[in-house]
Amino acid sequence: MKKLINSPDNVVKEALAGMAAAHPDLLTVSYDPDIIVRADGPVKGKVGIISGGGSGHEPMHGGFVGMGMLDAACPGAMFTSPVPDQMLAATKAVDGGKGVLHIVKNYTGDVMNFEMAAEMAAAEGIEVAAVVTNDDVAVKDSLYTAGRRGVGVTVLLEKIVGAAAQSGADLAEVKRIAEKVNAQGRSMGMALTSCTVPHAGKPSFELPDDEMEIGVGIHGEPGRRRVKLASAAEIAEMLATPIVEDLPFASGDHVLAFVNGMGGTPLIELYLMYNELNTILKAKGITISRNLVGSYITSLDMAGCSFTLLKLDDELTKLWDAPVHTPALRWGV
Amino acid sequence: MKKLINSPDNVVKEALAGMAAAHPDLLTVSYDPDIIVRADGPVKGKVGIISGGGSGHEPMHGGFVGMGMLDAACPGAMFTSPVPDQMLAATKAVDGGKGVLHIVKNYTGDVMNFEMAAEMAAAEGIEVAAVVTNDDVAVKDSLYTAGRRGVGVTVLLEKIVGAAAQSGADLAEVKRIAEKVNAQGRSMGMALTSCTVPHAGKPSFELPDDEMEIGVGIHGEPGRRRVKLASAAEIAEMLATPIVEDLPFASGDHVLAFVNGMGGTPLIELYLMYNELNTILKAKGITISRNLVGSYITSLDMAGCSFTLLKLDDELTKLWDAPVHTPALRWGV
Amino acid sequence: MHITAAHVITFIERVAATVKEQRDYLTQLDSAIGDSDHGVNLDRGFSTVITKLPGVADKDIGAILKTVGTTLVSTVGGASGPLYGTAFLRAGMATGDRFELGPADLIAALEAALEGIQSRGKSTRGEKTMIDSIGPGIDALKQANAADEDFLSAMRIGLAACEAGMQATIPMLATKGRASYLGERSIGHQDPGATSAFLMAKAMLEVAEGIS
Amino acid sequence: MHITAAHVITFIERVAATVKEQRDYLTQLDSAIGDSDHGVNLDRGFSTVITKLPGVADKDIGAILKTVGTTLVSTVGGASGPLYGTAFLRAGMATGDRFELGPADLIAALEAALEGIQSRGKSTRGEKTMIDSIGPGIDALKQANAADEDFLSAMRIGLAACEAGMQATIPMLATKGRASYLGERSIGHQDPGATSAFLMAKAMLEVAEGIS
Ligand SMILES: Nc1ncnc2c1ncn2[C@@H]1O[C@H](COP(=O)(O)OP(=O)(O)O)[C@@H](O)[C@H]1O
Ligand SMILES: Nc1ncnc2c1ncn2[C@@H]1O[C@H](COP(=O)(O)OP(=O)(O)O)[C@@H](O)[C@H]1O
Ligand SMILES: [Mg+2]
Ligand SMILES: [Mg+2]
Ligand SMILES: [Mg+2]
Ligand SMILES: [Mg+2]
Repeated sequence: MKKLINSPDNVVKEALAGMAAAHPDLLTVSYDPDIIVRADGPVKGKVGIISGGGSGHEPMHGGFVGMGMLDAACPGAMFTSPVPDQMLAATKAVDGGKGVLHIVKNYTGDVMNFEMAAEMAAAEGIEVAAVVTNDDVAVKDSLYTAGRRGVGVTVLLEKIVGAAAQSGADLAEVKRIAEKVNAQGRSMGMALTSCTVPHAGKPSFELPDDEMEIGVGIHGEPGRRRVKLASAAEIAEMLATPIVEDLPFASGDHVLAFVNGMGGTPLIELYLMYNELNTILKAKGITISRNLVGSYITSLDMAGCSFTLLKLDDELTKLWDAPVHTPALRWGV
Repeated sequence: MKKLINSPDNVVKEALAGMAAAHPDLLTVSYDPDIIVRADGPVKGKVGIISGGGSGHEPMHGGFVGMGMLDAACPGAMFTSPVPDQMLAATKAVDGGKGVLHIVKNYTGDVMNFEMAAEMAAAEGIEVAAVVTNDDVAVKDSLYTAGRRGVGVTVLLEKIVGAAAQSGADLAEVKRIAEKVNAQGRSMGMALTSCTVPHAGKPSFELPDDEMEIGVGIHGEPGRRRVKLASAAEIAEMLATPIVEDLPFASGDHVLAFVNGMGGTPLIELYLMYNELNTILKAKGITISRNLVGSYITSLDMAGCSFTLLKLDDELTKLWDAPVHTPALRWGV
Repeated sequence: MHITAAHVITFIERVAATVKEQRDYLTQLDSAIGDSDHGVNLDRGFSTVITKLPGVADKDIGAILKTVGTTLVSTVGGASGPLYGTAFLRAGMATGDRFELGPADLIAALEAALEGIQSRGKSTRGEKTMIDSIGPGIDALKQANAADEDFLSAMRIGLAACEAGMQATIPMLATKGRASYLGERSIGHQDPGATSAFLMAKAMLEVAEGIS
Repeated sequence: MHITAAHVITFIERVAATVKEQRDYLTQLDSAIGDSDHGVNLDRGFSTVITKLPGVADKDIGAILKTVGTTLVSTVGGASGPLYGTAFLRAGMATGDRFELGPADLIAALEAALEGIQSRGKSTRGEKTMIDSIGPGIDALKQANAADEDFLSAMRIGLAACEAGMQATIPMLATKGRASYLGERSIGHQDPGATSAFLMAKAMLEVAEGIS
């Protein structure tokens, strides 16, 4: 295992210390329970927005703490949902008197831990609402299963909902917008290589030199199927088609297209994939009116990418364009 | 070789098409010769700033085209200096009547190609000045060698000099500031893995599982020495000490600390390394007053990192803080 | 059989030791159909539990189990944290302030634990989760106990059923938890949670064998 | 020996073919002490040169060589682009508007090329670059020619010296070009540029052998 770390046990805390040292103007970090809180929070009279999940997906979520996005993030152990103590501490820390929204990705662990935290927060008199993202079309959806994973839409949702809260929307309104983003967004990912979890010390799965995984999540779990390596154009097709067909996205739609790197993918390849996606959507009459290209929701050192499409209307576009000031996303300020 | 590409021959052009499609508000791309030009350029009465180098180092340089940074970038073939036709076309495209600065990294190829372009531009009556960055302390400097490589300082220099030009400085003043940045900055890098150049199809060097390269550049060339894998703290020491001793940086200095990923390094490791660097500098009485953490000058899919320290004074700090609006760096706007 | 608070503490210590010993094995099972952390998660939790035990050494069994439960909730994370945490919490609520448990009390505590897992995890048997080893284990234990077997042999029968349940997860298609994302590809692998639950049941039998 | 414009074109075509054939070998040499692109760079350049040759088929030798030079400058990039580009440009300037070259003209053109490389690259012999094969090759050719050898055998002697010079780069410590960044670690590897220069010299001899 080749990593810039001291010991698997300390990766999360030491990286948190690095974030705290690098961004004192934007955020503060508390330990045990570990939370990353907006430096100028809690913002009085604003709905607090928190999110969280396992570590290893950086910059998500800690890199999205700041004005116009998250008020706090709860980083769990590597690829492990945080514990309720973290969400409770974060909820209390960001409560500005107008309630708190929990942004939860649909993983059994995340959902249960956030649920327990919400019960505890309610017991302490804080109004909490939750949105669960489940945008991964690689997973078949059903009432009788754990359902779809929350992936790329989470990043877009945190930005858009953060803007709504910043503009003064109340908890019900923030929750409505959150659910709308989740309903209008779809994602799918693929991996060229496995990632290596520090504690495991070796790749999560073995992938021959001429094969790739289609339909992976962000935790080094194998995907839906293993296929022969293909060209960028073919891979783009394998990701875009299921996304477009699922919502479905239709000719005339305006979308935000998000091409995401998995952590070990060079930016030049992401722009090349964006070019392929752009070509595919153009042919379908779908217009990309906003985009995001980069590694924002990652899976440690995995090489690969994911596509996310979010159907835009005026409301969502305006919220996307609103100023944001976090370590990983910044504009308008 | 596992890459999101269609064919090694088309990587650069297709990624350029992706950049053009993703950032029409910021830049336009012309082909043959390939150049990336600021969308609202040439800016009348402003010194034009251009840079360039081989592709494979994204976001450098194309990702730095925009308000407050570069007016144009010349992307060469993969890891190959661009040709004079590109620099000449870029120089003409950005000439706003106050002359053009060429930012050149000190590689034999880059230097010679930029020299030829400058001769051609002069023949066409455009005033050109050049700055050559050579900040890599891993390379021994001497009058009788090719000298040191230009690496991380190039990114900081492009931002700072871009701000100076944006604020109306003339060519001589812009050149003075460029030389000051280069004189006050030092870098050193390391690699955990080799990168794979698409045309070569296999890693540029073989590195056993328990070894790493110290003192690498950004072209997949082997480093100065190969040593056993070490902890993040030890690696930070191996990079920081030669940098600090070289300038030298001294107690009481204020610096901009830049922790850079090589392209295949997850962000969580970069923050962990930033934490180590912060600890080392604190112990030496050196204050980090600005920082940049991320993958900005990369070497395709190489895993590893580099440190760059730039000694700051009020002039450089103000220029660093000035607004910038490019695909890869944006603030204040 | 009389199970004292001291026996419960011995049981917890043995679970913690087993989890540490089997950490990499559990993590490896999780890497096939999950995210390579199950052993690491449980080890982090039970290592902390161990540090809490001295503080409850003189407390009733309910207090001990509830401390284990809240500690697991606060330190394990992932899916198994809330699930095992809830299990120990509910078992603690079922035993209440008693300092000694008989067979019926133990069975009641185990049933409360299982119910807790099911309501927290919204899962039923056959979905390739920890309840696929726990459920059959408790069933068999109850049945054997009702058939008037010696309680220790009833526990042995329960453990065998638990193990069989664990192995039965191999051909199952996962519909709950992280393995469900793999669809058909989840088939052919033993569920990590069903395995850790079996290891805990085994520790329980070993402690019981020391009592009689 | 009379070298015509047609011979020069044949030479360029042969160089282009050799470079394509040896592309991966040159790139591999460059991966040991450089950045894995030398063969790719030259192949890109000479492939473009080939498309330009029909346009100068009826031109004088100077025009042909200058077209090769400017095309290389415009397409190769890296260090070798300006260096080989300048070399062909200078050779073209030396031959001027002639349609035929004798031995002395060829030697003058080669010397002009070498001078161009040295002034553009600010390099001297012994620095582990292309001039370490080109320089000795030209020296030996001149010496043999002055000793009144048959020009074709003089060229053979020159090529042997060029090859020896190429091999002599192996133990050298690089002080110019990208290999210089490696310091001591540059020792033990053959310089890619010295190798491509030898391949061009070999192509030149082969064409000459076809003339006599
Ligand atoms: N809904 C559920 N009900 C019961 N058990 C579950 C459920 N979801 C997951 N599990 C159990 O949890 C185990 C995984 O635990 P762990 O790896 O620690 O958490 P995570 O899946 O969040 O990484 C699975 O092997 C399974 O036995
Ligand atoms: N200053 C120089 N003078 C002469 N030849 C040089 C010089 N620098 C580099 N070279 C030659 O160029 C070759 C490398 O060419 P190439 O790989 O195409 O360019 P780059 O080094 O820019 O990648 C080296 O092997 C060497 O022979
Ligand atoms: Mg997990
Ligand atoms: Mg090169
Ligand atoms: Mg797991
Ligand atoms: Mg090279």
